[in-house]
Amino acid sequence: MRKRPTFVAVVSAVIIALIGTGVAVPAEPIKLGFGMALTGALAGNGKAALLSMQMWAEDVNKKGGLLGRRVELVYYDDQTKPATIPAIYTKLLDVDKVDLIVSGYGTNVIAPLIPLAMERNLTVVGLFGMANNEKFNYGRYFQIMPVGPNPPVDWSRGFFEVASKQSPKPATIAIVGADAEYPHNAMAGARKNAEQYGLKVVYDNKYPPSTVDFTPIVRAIKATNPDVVYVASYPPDTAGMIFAAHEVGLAPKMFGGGMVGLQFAALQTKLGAKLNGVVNYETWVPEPTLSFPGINDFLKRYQAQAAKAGVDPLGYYIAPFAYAYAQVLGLAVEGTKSLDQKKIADYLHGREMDTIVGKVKFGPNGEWAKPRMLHVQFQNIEGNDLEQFKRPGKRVVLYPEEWKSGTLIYPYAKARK
Amino acid sequence: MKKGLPLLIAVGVLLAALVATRLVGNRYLYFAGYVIFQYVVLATAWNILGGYTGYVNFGTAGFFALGAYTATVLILAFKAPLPVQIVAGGLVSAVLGLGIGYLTLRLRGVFFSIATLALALVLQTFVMNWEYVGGAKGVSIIRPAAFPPFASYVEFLFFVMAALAVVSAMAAWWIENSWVGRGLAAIRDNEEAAECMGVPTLRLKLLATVVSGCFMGVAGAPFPYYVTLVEPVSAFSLDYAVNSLAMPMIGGTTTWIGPIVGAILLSTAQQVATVTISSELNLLIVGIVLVAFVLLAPQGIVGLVQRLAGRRRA
Amino acid sequence: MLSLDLLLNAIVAGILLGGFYAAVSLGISVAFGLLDIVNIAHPVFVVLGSYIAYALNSALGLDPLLTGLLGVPVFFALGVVVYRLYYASFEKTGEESLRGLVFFFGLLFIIEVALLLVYGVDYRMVEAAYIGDSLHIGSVGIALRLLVPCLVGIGMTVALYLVLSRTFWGRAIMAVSQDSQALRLMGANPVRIKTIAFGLSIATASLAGALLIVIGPVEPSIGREYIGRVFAIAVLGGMGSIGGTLAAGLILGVVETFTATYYGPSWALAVSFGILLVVLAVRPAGLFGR
Amino acid sequence: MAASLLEVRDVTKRFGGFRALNGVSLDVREGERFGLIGPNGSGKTTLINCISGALRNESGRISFRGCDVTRLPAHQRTRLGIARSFQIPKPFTSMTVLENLCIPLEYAARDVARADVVDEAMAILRRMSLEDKASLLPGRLTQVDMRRLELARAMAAKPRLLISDEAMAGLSSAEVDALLPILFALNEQGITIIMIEHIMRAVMRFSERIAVLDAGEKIAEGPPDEIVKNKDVERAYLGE
Repeated sequence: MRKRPTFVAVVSAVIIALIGTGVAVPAEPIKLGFGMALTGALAGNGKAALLSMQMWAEDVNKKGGLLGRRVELVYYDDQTKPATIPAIYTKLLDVDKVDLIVSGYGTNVIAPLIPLAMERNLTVVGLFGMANNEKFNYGRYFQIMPVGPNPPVDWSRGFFEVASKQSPKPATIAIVGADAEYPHNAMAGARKNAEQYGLKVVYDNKYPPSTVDFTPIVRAIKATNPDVVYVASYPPDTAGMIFAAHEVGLAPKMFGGGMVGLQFAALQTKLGAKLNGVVNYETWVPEPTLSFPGINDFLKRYQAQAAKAGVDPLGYYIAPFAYAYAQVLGLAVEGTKSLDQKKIADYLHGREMDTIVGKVKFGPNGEWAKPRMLHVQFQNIEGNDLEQFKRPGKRVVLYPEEWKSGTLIYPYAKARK
Repeated sequence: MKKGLPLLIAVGVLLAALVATRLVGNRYLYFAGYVIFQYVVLATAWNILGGYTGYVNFGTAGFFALGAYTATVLILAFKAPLPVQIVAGGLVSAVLGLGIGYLTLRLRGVFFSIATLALALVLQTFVMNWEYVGGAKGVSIIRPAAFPPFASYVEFLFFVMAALAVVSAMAAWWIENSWVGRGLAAIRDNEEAAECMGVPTLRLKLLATVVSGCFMGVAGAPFPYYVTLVEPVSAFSLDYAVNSLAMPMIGGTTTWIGPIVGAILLSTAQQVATVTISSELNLLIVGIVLVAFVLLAPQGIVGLVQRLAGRRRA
Repeated sequence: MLSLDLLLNAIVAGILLGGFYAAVSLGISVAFGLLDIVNIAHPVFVVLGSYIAYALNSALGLDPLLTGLLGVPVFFALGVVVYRLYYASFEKTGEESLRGLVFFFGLLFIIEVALLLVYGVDYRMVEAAYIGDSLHIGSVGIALRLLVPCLVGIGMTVALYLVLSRTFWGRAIMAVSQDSQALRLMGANPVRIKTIAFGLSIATASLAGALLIVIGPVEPSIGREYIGRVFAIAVLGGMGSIGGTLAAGLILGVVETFTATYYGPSWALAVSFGILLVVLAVRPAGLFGR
Repeated sequence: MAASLLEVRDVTKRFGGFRALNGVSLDVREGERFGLIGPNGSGKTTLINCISGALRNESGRISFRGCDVTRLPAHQRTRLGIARSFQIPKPFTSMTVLENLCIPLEYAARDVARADVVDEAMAILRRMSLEDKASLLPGRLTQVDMRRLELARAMAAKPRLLISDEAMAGLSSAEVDALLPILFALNEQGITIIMIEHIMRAVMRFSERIAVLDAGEKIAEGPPDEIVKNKDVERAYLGE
């Protein structure tokens, strides 16, 4: 069911607000407001997230809603542009009078939302933003992405943990990434980890997102002969880097780390066997260690609708978490029997919650109390078939230990063959 | 009478904006209004060079972002107050206009356009590599709590942008109706003839580029406090280039009122579309409207209205 | 020893990239350099070519280069239509400078958003036998993914050069770019010649688009990245000089590759635009201009 | 011999490898009616462009009223008193005929007060018999009126030297006869005039002295009756 804020809805909201303040109307729905990237660079993930949230609202309403009231989603397209956020959320709060807000997808649209929430003391749950609360330290901000309490560092910790356990232990590292928001953060974290794990940085450079040919970069990296190559890239450069690595014959002991795009079917099927051996971050993969209650059912329903919605057909990376971030908010409302922002924030801070992405517990800064960023290795990929990515054993979890489902093929060249 | 009218309108708009901040409780209107006024400034600024002089600037985003980043630096370094940011943002962008104008304005207009396109990209690369302002990641700016007598800082920003819109419109009005504007129009019609008729074309073009760039920077300066996040991709967004060019085209390029009409119509339509249509159609509409206007109504809405009014009189 | 390898490889990679840049810029050299039509939408026509290659590749498994060739007549016709519209609305009335520019700007948006509506924002790639393979000559590695576009780009340059210098219509196009009034006196119709020339310029986008998607993934707004580059190359090459376009493409390719290899890739683009700005300021006729 | 108003010394102008003007020298005296002729492509318009400042000559010197103007931009030369009309009329298309005249009156004319600009423009239009077309856009003028506007606008710069670049090209002989008296009248008022013209009848009748250019070089100079008899001139026009 798609519920869009039509003109009628807006007018009726205003009318209700005018005549009905103070008088409780039992049938009035609980409104959850947010902006979401439905156009622009991150629209692919934004649309997938929206689909998940609509599924959540449907599920909740089927069970009688929250506090006996129906849940209604009120959302606008943020166009992946931070500049739209202040107007969108002010409209949601002042005109549409939403009861609860969550963020849109991505660091850059969460950043302008936090100060706005702070001005009004609202609780806000974020969807995949990196280190957003570092500067604000806002007590009512929560992040569903399972990075951990120290975001930029925890983001790539798994990669370095795995590397440090190998023998011979790698000694040098090349760090490379795109000139953009996410890679900037990821590379900063990787540098700290490299220092902590005693890896010498032999190459550290950025490239503009419009780079056409990656072979000169890969060759320059190869010339420094690093043991490990950490790449923080966006989808087109991810493909470019992987192609170039094969063409130039870059064969470090470990390769990958923070490549965006490998989480999704589009690149997985195109790159196929070239992915073998790459170690990369993930939030969820269909490995037996990660089959949390409800997730398989959710994914089945999601995948059935994915084609029609024009979103990633697998939906492992973002979809379950987009469901979960609404889910925790729902749990808090039910748990506190209230829409009071303070009570909801207190509830979210206080406990471990069961969601389709497993048990979620938030730390003091709103990030996950314990890091659960997965690092996986692509293994035994053959051809360009999509179905294989739904099976276990293709992206085995190496880290964290708790969820480990396989072992690293080391060095990279051995897995690549 | 004719001289007094614009001043009267200007004072009227400012008073209305001030009264609005007293009466309207719905803060959404301030945010939406801020965006509309911001585009009034940008469209007016673009038109001083593009409409009056006939030189197409594709680099509005570069000038705008330079204003925004100048303000950002001032906030990070000195916590400078908003008026200082605006003046500084305007000055820095004006200097940029002078520089790029000096390099390319001797050539045919097209080279200037291409240079502005490249300029925005070069500037963006510099900002991306400048860690002090957060590089590619950008930097979060904390908005001051409130600015008395305004109830919230956003109301203050709204009022400031309204004032900037009025100032830029008055500047455009003055240019249009002075010897400067007549010289610029001569350049637009035929630059060679203008030069031979005694018009100091290079100096006037430079003047137009500087004023135009200055107002673009001015429009960008309050941006950090408005969004609270300054990062290169959104500060250099192509939106600013497209809109600042489309708005005068739609409104009409030869008068000061044209860009204002275009800015109000188009940015209101975009604001409404953002909260209703919510899809790529939004952008498609801008493209189609732009092409339709250039093809079918080259004088813009103002030209259409004038023609209709003229017909009635005749 | 190692640095010599790096140097050789940087030169080779730069040349490969340069050949591709030339392919993308040829259309601009014809439209802007010869006809004085500032078609800033050219890169988006190239992206359109990429999507056609993608559609035919994923549906029928056709080789992208083949679809690029097949698209040439279609794109030629498209160019003819666009020019007719442009001529009737702007050039005829002498209003091309400002409004014509804006017209192409609007066109850029329409095509881009149309692609967005049909294919979404996801990156698209093609499959072809040569993608992913590479040759090794001594210590120099050559990726076929880049070699093929480079060779095709050089081939396109040669073909276009021959067409313009050896055929009747080609010579007529060169004449029209010199002096369209004189041509009218000779009884030829400059509008017809310009229509053909503009058709030709858009036709190059079909092949260039195929090359673009061979090199890497494509999304609808990727064309914007090329607007600056193609104009830089057209101006640098000396407005309308076909050989100059190839030379300028190679220069830009080598400069970007060298910057990426030795100084840091993040400055590669800025360096090439810096060159453009300097050329505009110092020698606007371009390096190989008349 | 009266003082030279305009002195052109050894002016050379190249376009790439092509030498459009090769060491051309001229002297035009105050109050003179001077003719400049030559076959197509002989460099007449290039010379005019160099004198008016639209082009810069690579070598040689141009002085006006004793000042070296070689490096001055065109608009400053106009202010000193050099005004020109264009071979292909280049009116300001978005302005009315009257407004077209206001531009040079405002920017170039030395002693017209701002308040008098419109009166002055109307006076010039009257002299050129354009007064009833003052509020028209140039696009609606006839060919001959367009030529008149071109001259009128040059007049509005209040020049000492008026360069008329083929002001009569494409006009009927009746129309030429209507324009010539106007030029004579301007000259009566003390304005020096350089006339570039293909219509020999007009140049010969108008000019006191004529210079002939061929392939970028001056091949002859003298009173009209001498020029007519000059063998080099004949050869240049008729070929070998």
